[in-house]
Amino acid sequence: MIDVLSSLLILAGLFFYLAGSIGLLRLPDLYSRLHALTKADNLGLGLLIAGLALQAQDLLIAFKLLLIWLAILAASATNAHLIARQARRLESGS
Amino acid sequence: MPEVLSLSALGLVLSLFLGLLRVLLAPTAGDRMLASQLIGTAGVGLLLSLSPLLDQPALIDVALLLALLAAVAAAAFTGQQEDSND
Amino acid sequence: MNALMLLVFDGLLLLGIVSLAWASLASSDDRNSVILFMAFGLVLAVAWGRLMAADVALAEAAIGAGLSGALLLAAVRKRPAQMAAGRANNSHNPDRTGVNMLLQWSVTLLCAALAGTLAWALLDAFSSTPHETLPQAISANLEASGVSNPVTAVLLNFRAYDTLLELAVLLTAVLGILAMGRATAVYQPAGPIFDGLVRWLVPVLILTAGYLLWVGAHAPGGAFQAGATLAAAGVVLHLAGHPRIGLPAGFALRILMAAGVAVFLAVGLSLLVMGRPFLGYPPAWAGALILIIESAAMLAIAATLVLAFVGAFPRSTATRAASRQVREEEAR
Amino acid sequence: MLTAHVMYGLSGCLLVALGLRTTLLHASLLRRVLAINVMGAGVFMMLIAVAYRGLGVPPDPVPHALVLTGIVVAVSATALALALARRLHAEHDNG
Repeated sequence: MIDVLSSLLILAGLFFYLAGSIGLLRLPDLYSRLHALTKADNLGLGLLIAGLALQAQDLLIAFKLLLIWLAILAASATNAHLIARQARRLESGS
Repeated sequence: MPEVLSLSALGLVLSLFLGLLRVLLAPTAGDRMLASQLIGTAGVGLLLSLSPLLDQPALIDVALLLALLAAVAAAAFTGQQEDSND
Repeated sequence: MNALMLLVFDGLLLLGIVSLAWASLASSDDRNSVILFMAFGLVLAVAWGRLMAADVALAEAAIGAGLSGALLLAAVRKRPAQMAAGRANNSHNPDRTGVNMLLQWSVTLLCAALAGTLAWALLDAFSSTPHETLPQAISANLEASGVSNPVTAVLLNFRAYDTLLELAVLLTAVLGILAMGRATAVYQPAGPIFDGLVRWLVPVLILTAGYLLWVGAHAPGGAFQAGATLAAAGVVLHLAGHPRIGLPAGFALRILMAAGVAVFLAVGLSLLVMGRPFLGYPPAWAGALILIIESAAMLAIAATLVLAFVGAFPRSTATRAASRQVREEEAR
Repeated sequence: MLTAHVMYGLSGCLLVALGLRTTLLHASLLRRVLAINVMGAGVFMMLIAVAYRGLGVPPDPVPHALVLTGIVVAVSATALALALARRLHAEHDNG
């Protein structure tokens, strides 16, 4: 039962990863591409980590998995803020 | 379970490869940063999927370090920006 | 993973690694080049993990993808005009297009020949039947080394000499950097979003460094990975405009820099006095002695790498305030 | 036969050649520092390919220890090279 749930979560995570990557390549403007990447970061990695955490043998591994997700979220939020600010400055500058 | 993890590893290496195409063909600097962020996130996911497949629990530590250093890299970009700004 | 999936996996990963390296070296803009190089280091860390080299993957994640990247980013930020690919200093640095075609082609051919020779030697080594005496010797003596991670056993026990000299190399390099003076630019105090990041990232990095040092005795990890992680915490503090970066002042800092080499030598020499070979630990104490050396080495590596990043001894708050004032006046 | 250690080993050779070519031909100091780092990565990859024994088999720890040492020496050499480049440009500015 846990195996099935964990497999489903991992596959769903993979779907969001791939959707995010394709979105990054195909979407027309920077803001929507930023949005697409957020899907891969937050949902893709989040679901993958949830799936793996169900399989974790001990609490330390589950804790590390959670920490990884939080670190990637923070990095992604900081970068997104920076990119949006840069793009805004470029638009107002031109 | 190993089948799902193998599939996930293969899918993630594809995702990493797409990010790479993006970073090579990026129209703006912002896109290049987005793409390298995708490469980082895919790399972390890849290590996490490989860890049980290869029976190497230490790969979770590698993924943790990669995630933390992605945050450090974000700090390096931001710190630089704030300095040249003012 | 079945054989075909593995082949596709390796193929994509290697294609990614080689094209990132090529793109990083061929890019027309230095900043892009550095971003691509950071991505290259990141994918390398995954490749080391795939090749069952978790110890190396940890070091690559902390150093290759993290610290080197921050170091190089600081370099391209500092001198955008001069560092730019030959454009700004055409006068004393001939541009790549200026090198004549014949030379370019002969160098390319020469490099291809080198790659061919290396490949031939490597394939020859793979085809001959390996006679594995070294790995067997290590696993036979692992019991007496004081640790159960074979890589740590090689670095801190069987080949401890090499590691002592490596710490000396690291110290020499940073002394060279400090001797040239000139700190990297002063960073502005962090804004609210960046400050929020720093507030939790620095403690987590310090905690992770401690964990890696402790885990290194029986699993991948150890002084180098821990030291690099601790250094990353220092780099974040520096980027966020913290003046002292958590380093002690004056003489204490100099002692900290030399701590790795000093403790290593002290342990080696005391063993010599007690009638044992230099750095030949008695098996009963080996674990404890390695932990002592590794703790000192971690602190020294971290201090050294942070100083290499900053480029000079950190200045006091007063001088920083003065220099900021000077910069502001210049800006006006 | 395209086994993993042959694939990774040959890619290592390619990285060494790629790095050496840029080191010799490129004018920018920063790019040369990057190129030398790429060469180093190629050597590391060859060493780790030599240490590899297959999935689930413990690899040879000696090349791993060598590469670990190499990575730390490479980052300190990179920092020193960047400091030298910085100083060189500063001298040019003043002169």
